[in-house]
Amino acid sequence: MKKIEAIIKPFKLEEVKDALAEIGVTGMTVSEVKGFGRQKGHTEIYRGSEYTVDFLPKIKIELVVPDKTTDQAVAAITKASKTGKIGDGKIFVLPVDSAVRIRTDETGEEAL
Amino acid sequence: MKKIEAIIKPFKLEEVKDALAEIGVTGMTVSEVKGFGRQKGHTEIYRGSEYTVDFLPKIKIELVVPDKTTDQAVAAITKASKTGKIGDGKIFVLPVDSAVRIRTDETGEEAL
Amino acid sequence: MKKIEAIIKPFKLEEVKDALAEIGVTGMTVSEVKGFGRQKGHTEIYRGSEYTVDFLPKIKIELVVPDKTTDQAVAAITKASKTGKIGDGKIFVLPVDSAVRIRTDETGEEAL
Amino acid sequence: MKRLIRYALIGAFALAPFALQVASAADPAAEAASAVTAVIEAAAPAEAPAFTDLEGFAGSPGYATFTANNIWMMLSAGLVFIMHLGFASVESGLTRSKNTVNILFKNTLIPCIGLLTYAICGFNLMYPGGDFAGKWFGFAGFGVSVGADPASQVANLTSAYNAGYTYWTDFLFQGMFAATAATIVSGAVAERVKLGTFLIFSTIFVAVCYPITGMWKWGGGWLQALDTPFYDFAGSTLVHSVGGWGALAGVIVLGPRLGKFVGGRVKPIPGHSMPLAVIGVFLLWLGWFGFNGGSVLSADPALTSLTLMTTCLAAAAGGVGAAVTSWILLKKPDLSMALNGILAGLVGITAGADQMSAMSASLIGLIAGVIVVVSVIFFDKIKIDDPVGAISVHLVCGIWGTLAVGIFGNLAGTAQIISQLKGIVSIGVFTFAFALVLFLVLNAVMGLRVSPEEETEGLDLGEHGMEAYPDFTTVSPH
Amino acid sequence: MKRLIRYALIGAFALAPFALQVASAADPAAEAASAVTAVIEAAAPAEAPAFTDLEGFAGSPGYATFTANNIWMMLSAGLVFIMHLGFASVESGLTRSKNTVNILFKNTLIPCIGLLTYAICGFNLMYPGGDFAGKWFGFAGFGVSVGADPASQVANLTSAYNAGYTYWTDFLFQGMFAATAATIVSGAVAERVKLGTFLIFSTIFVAVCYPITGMWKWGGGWLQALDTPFYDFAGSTLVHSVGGWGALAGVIVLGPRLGKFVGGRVKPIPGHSMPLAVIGVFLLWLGWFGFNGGSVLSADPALTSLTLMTTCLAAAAGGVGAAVTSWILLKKPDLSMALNGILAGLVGITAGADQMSAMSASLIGLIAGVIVVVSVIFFDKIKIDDPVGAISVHLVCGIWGTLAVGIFGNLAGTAQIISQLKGIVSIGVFTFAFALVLFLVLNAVMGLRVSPEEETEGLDLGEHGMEAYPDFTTVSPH
Amino acid sequence: MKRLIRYALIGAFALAPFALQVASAADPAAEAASAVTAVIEAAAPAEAPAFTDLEGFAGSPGYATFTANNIWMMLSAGLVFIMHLGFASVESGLTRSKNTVNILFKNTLIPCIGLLTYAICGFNLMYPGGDFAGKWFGFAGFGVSVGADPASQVANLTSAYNAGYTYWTDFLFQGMFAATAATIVSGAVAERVKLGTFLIFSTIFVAVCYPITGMWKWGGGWLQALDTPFYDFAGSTLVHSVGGWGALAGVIVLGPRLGKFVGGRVKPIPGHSMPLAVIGVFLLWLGWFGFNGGSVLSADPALTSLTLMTTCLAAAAGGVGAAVTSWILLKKPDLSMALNGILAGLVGITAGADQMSAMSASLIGLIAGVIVVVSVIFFDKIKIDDPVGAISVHLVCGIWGTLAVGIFGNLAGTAQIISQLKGIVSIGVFTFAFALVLFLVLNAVMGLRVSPEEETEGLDLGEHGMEAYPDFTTVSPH
Ligand SMILES: Nc1ncnc2c1ncn2[C@@H]1O[C@H](COP(=O)(O)OP(=O)(O)O)[C@@H](O)[C@H]1O
Ligand SMILES: Nc1ncnc2c1ncn2[C@@H]1O[C@H](COP(=O)(O)OP(=O)(O)O)[C@@H](O)[C@H]1O
Ligand SMILES: Nc1ncnc2c1ncn2[C@@H]1O[C@H](COP(=O)(O)OP(=O)(O)O)[C@@H](O)[C@H]1O
Repeated sequence: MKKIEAIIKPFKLEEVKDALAEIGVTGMTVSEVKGFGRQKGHTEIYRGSEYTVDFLPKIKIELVVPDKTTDQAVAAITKASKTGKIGDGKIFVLPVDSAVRIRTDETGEEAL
Repeated sequence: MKKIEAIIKPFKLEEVKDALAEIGVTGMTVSEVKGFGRQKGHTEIYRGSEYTVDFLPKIKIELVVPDKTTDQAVAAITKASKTGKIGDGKIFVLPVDSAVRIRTDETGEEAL
Repeated sequence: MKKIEAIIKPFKLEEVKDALAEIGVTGMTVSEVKGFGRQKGHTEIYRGSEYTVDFLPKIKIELVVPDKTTDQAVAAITKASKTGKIGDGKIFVLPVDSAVRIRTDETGEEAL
Repeated sequence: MKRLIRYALIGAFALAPFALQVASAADPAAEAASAVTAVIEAAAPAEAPAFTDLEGFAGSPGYATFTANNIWMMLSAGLVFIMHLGFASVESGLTRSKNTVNILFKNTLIPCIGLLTYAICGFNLMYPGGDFAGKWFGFAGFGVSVGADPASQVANLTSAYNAGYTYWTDFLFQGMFAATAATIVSGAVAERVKLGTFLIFSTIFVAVCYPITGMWKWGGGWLQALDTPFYDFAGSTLVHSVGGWGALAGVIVLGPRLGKFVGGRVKPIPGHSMPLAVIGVFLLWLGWFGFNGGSVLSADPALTSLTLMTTCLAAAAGGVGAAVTSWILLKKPDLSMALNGILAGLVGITAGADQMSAMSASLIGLIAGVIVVVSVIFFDKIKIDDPVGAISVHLVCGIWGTLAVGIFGNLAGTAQIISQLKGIVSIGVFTFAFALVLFLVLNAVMGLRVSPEEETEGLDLGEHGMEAYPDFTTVSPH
Repeated sequence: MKRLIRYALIGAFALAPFALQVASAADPAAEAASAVTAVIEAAAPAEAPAFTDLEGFAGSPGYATFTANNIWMMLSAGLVFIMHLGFASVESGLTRSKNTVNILFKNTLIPCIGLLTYAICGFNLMYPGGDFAGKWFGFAGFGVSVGADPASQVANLTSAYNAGYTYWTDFLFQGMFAATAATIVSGAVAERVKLGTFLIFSTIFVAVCYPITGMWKWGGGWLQALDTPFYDFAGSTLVHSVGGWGALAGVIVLGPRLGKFVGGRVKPIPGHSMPLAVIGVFLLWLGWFGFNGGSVLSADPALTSLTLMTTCLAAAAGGVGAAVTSWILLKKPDLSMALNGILAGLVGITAGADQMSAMSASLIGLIAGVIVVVSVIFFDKIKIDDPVGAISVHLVCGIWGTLAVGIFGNLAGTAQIISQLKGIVSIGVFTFAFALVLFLVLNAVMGLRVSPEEETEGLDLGEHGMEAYPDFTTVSPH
Repeated sequence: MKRLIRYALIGAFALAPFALQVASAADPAAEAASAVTAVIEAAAPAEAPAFTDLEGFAGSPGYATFTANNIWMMLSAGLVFIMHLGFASVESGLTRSKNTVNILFKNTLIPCIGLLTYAICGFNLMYPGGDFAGKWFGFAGFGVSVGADPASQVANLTSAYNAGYTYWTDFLFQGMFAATAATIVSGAVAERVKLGTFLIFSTIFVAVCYPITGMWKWGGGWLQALDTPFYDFAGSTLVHSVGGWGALAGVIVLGPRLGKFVGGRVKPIPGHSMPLAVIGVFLLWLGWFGFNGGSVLSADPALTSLTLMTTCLAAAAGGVGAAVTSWILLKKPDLSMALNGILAGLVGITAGADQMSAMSASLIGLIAGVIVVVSVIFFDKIKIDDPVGAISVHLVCGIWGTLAVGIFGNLAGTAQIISQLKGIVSIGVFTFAFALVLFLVLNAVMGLRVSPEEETEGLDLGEHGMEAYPDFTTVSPH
């Protein structure tokens, strides 16, 4: 099993979710994060003073998939979330030792 | 060392925390996430139009534990967070290379 | 490649970001989390009853770095985020299998 | 099926005005004139030339004073109206964000329902007219109207009706008042009561229960006819305690919110927005300018200005009293207690606002501020779960304020204390019994409390399928 | 360059009062007195002793009544003023947090711009004076002033000007009114309209378009001169429909928000704060005490109290009507619909608030409450994207309320219905055409809609570089 | 021990009314009647039949006018009261969510404390009566009372006291005013000042400092007795600058918030809720209807309507002025600046609101709007950290408005400018010195600033152990 962590632009979430659903991914966990990277933040002004907001809103998607689905899932996310403009984000793949479905005590790929 | 990531139902947090404390876990990090899975979202209505909220609020607990405690911790979480109803969540275990306690520069299992 | 996860005190974020930028880290992802650890929560009172808030606000920084930069990055974070007082937080290092830059389809260390 | 009944019931109130019969031209409310009429009457001297139409009245010497009086009373109606926004804000501010839509919905509909039912029957139950003087019950027929012919319009729209206001102003002012009693209940039963059931309760409560006891005193009923008449200037008992008794009955039938009392310990459930709570309390204080100031029933300069002064000093002293008490008892100054203290001071002064000196008013308010803190803690101790402190503020301080009329000010004395106790007890027993039976019946028929799942998830999703703050990340349910 | 023009234009309005010419002492607004003047005139009897200076007037018998009337009208101006906060709250509550600063900015500046332009030209366009009676257009010159000499001050600051108020009170009350029409537009075009362009639209709309059609009726123009005069007591058509037509034109030119209609389906975009929406609606209701109550143009006790009663019953019935309708149609009671229902009831009663019985008022409100729910769903169906329901509330229910004058109450009758239709259609055609052309021209010259990137990211960052809630974690843009 | 003293002090104010001595029946405030009394007096003609009791007065010809006047003044008191909610909203909106409970607590308690201290001594320090005419200081004894016998009640509760209001109305209106000065300070010292210390400062400031300088002008003191009397209609200097000087002293002693000036650069600390700030500013504008309108001290139609017109045009022009200035200087239109601009216009017109034409009022407001933007930027440059812009709005524009009386309008002239400068400087020196010494003493005795840890974590947790928004996920402290 692998854990895929994708940092994407927020308005791409729906498309990515649909793309993953299409290839049979049935579960994922999403959170709001702030990203710092090549895409520069924007300048805001408040009461006469400028300041830079370095951290931009991003969405992090985490999903654990069977080894064999990994590449397909990464490809699906890449395709669905690409705009070609700076700040599109990253996908990281991490090894997973084990998984449990709390409701049933199933473990391993059964649990996903 | 292993990293345990548990996605649970929000109102189970207190119980899980207590269960982990009981087996001697002294630290953990918690965040609010949205989950997509077999448990279907609910339908909301706003001004005459329905829409489905696919993502349900969940809590993610992250904790790094010594290898030998891993199974015990996973078991404790499973037990405390189970309701038996769909959407109870998942536990994933990931390998960890190293850990540092910032305050003391301690590393390895000392740092946990 | 390694993934570094650092849990730090919120007001240290700026300094850690600058320290990482100095050693050439160009990307990272940040989120708000709640920490439970040796540092005890505070007691709040509401309408005559006390209650303990166990979970304290922390910031989680996630960054994926090339193997060779890992130690340097961990050291930079440790230095910048240390106050010496309880609750300074932890740094965990996890193995990463692969990385993709969504915009360009670059993979591996190129993608960071 | 149940749902259908619910619609039918709610719909009925909106449609009922069709069925209104023209109320008799006889003035049902004029008899309610309080002890303060001497001065007012002087302002519209008996020897005023009779007038036969509105134009004639407009040319008469008393017209200017009457116009001024009526302005004051219309504005008082507007000020009491804004108290409903105050209640909506306080109650939603002091509860959790997952129940906010639900609370706002209740507090939005209650004044709507309250006004409509008051038009249908409440007004004529509460002010049935002189025929029912000294009685326990009276009714002047359904509907509100000034009549079509000039004579009845003169009777109802000039100082012939009342020195202080027209029939319509009277209705509006009293109607805005009425709904406040039901709103008080809503805060106490918040975060667990079923919406439909609660709306039916409120409708019956405001349409029937509140006007009946209101009639006992303000409608010229038996409490007014006591040798030493029961005194309740603007409703410490008639409005606030009535709401408070309803709240108490509701909380007893409902039980506490999940997670409030765990393992014998009180677990506070903090409200989700202190700014909302503050907005609410200030609006309530402002509204009290009309609640008490309008209860003079004219713009009489001496009495209205006295009343506003006592009202504001009592509020201020209540705020300081509660802040200091909470600071001492709880080590830290609790904002929600200071806010409750202001309301406590206001409720406390309400029964005797026109009878007190600056000194007495401050003292009544100060004591109310202390009482409310102790009371909130006490009700938590005995496991009565009242999310916003409505019972402490409105019931307990309503009783305190009613008693205070016998202790301080112009009316102080043993006979008065006894009359005050008669009023407190009789109205308390009637209202509490009425509310309790009604809650129990509704509980049996259609259920009063939402399911534990819905309560955990929040009533906003369960009852409305909406979120109050869909853009914001909220923390997990406590 | 474009930017420069924008500054120049906006700046001009603030500076223009320098260029004001003294308005003729002749009373431009007095002629606008409505059908209700009989009673008012009686209050200031014709045989009142002439006075030559303000002191003389202060000693005259009519002074007290005039003072009371003027108090009522000044307070009405204040109540209409607070409607602007109501609009700001409703509109920001029913839209997303990423556009909140933008909406608040618009709603803050519109009353400012509205008042200033009304001083410069609006007032004198709307009330050009008796010379233009029965006409389609008139203008009494730039600026507002009572003149420097005692005679013109007596003419303008006493009952010689109007039985109900001074020249300044008149200006202020009407000026507060004027800006509401522009504010109505702002809600409908929210979340995608360019700030600068919209402010220019609003300025021209409130300075020119609104006063012209206002003059047709209230300024003594041709609609007032019909055999059966068009009747619009407080502006169901003259204010609300006018705003609604502007809103409709704007929405048509702009198109829907990104993500609202996807693949032929309606995707709701929930507002970000229900408490804000509730605060707004209650403040609007309160403001309507002045909007309708002040439209009596004096404190006449019979008429003002009648008006407030009909206003409040219609609001209450509108709220109940919309709540029940949404409960039945949509299975769950929708708070935002109940809120729209209250506003619908208020808009609906506005045209005939002084002509209805309690029963008719309740019915008009109830029907408005039903209409507004159906209308909101209908506009979504035809892909007119109106984030806050402004078109349904103000245009549709404005039309309904105007028609209702011919159906219910004292004026009901076929001739009246025909006159009402004349008013509705003529004002509708003029306003819609004016607004459409203006929006199209502005669109061509400086662009009306922000870029899709800006719309996605939010107008707060794009137009202002600010966030409304920088401390809070907000969920990702929908 | 310290804590004990704190309780004792705060408690004392609530209890002190017990120790009130009956104020002399001599009218302490009537002498404060401003230059505008000619007209008012005419309204209550000298030949009015003498009356010996309240009933007699109610039958007298002047009763209607007096009643109307008193209504206006009571409502003005209510409007000034709601300014406290305005301040609470603006101040909490423009600061961070971690300090919101603290700010709300201060702004809730200040009007409470202010009213009580004004009853105890403030009123009688500010209006000590004719014996102290032309003096620098006077005191009419502790407590407020109208006396028990009919004669003193007639003296205090009829037009014998003042043509515009009763003694109680006078006290209430002035008491509501008083607390605003202390509230102004609270915004500037927000987010770092210790609660207990600040409350003690406020209490002394409002009980002693504000009434003393107030007496110099409104109490008939030396500034009123100048050959060309200092003119400050409603308190650009007496209220707003006084608050502003206190704020400046506080900020100097406290120093800037952590993180505001880092490495020589200004780091903005955005406020947490723009809707709250907007609600606050609109409520303040509304409140100014009473603040300025009530300062006419009667409902005189000419003067009150003139005053409201100038007030609203100045506010509107201030909003436009600041919006345009910020748009030009900062490239983007800054909502918080537009809001400050409205307040700046209001503060600016306050000193001469009854002396200006529409044109002058607009210009005064417009200039105030420009000034406030420049001033905010300037104070940031010189490292005076004022989170809400209180010093720029109230002190700087208070000075501007006071000077403007000598430049524009009926009183313009060199002699007037000199008198205005005398007032500005004398009151400024006294107030600044008083506040500075008081802050320094309190700093030495009990500490003025919270610890850096508490400041970082937020004063809500540190001072109150509460959170303002416990349900919401907030971003990390800046
Ligand atoms: N090394 C990294 N580790 C973790 N997250 C990263 C890293 N680099 C970038 N990110 C995340 O990806 C987002 C996009 O990266 P950025 O460099 O701005 O653009 P791009 O993806 O086009 O290269 C960042 O906002 C950040 O959240
Ligand atoms: N493959 C996955 N990877 C990451 N998170 C998952 C995955 N599957 C499920 N989850 C998380 O677990 C939660 C519960 O899963 P769900 O399928 O709804 O029910 P159950 O746990 O009973 O099987 C989801 O809401 C989601 O947050
Ligand atoms: N075993 C753990 N796994 C994950 N997070 C941890 C663990 N232990 C501590 N943390 C995180 O680190 C934070 C600080 O830890 P704590 O024990 O309070 O102080 P210290 O870092 O000084 O030892 C905690 O609030 C929690 O977020």
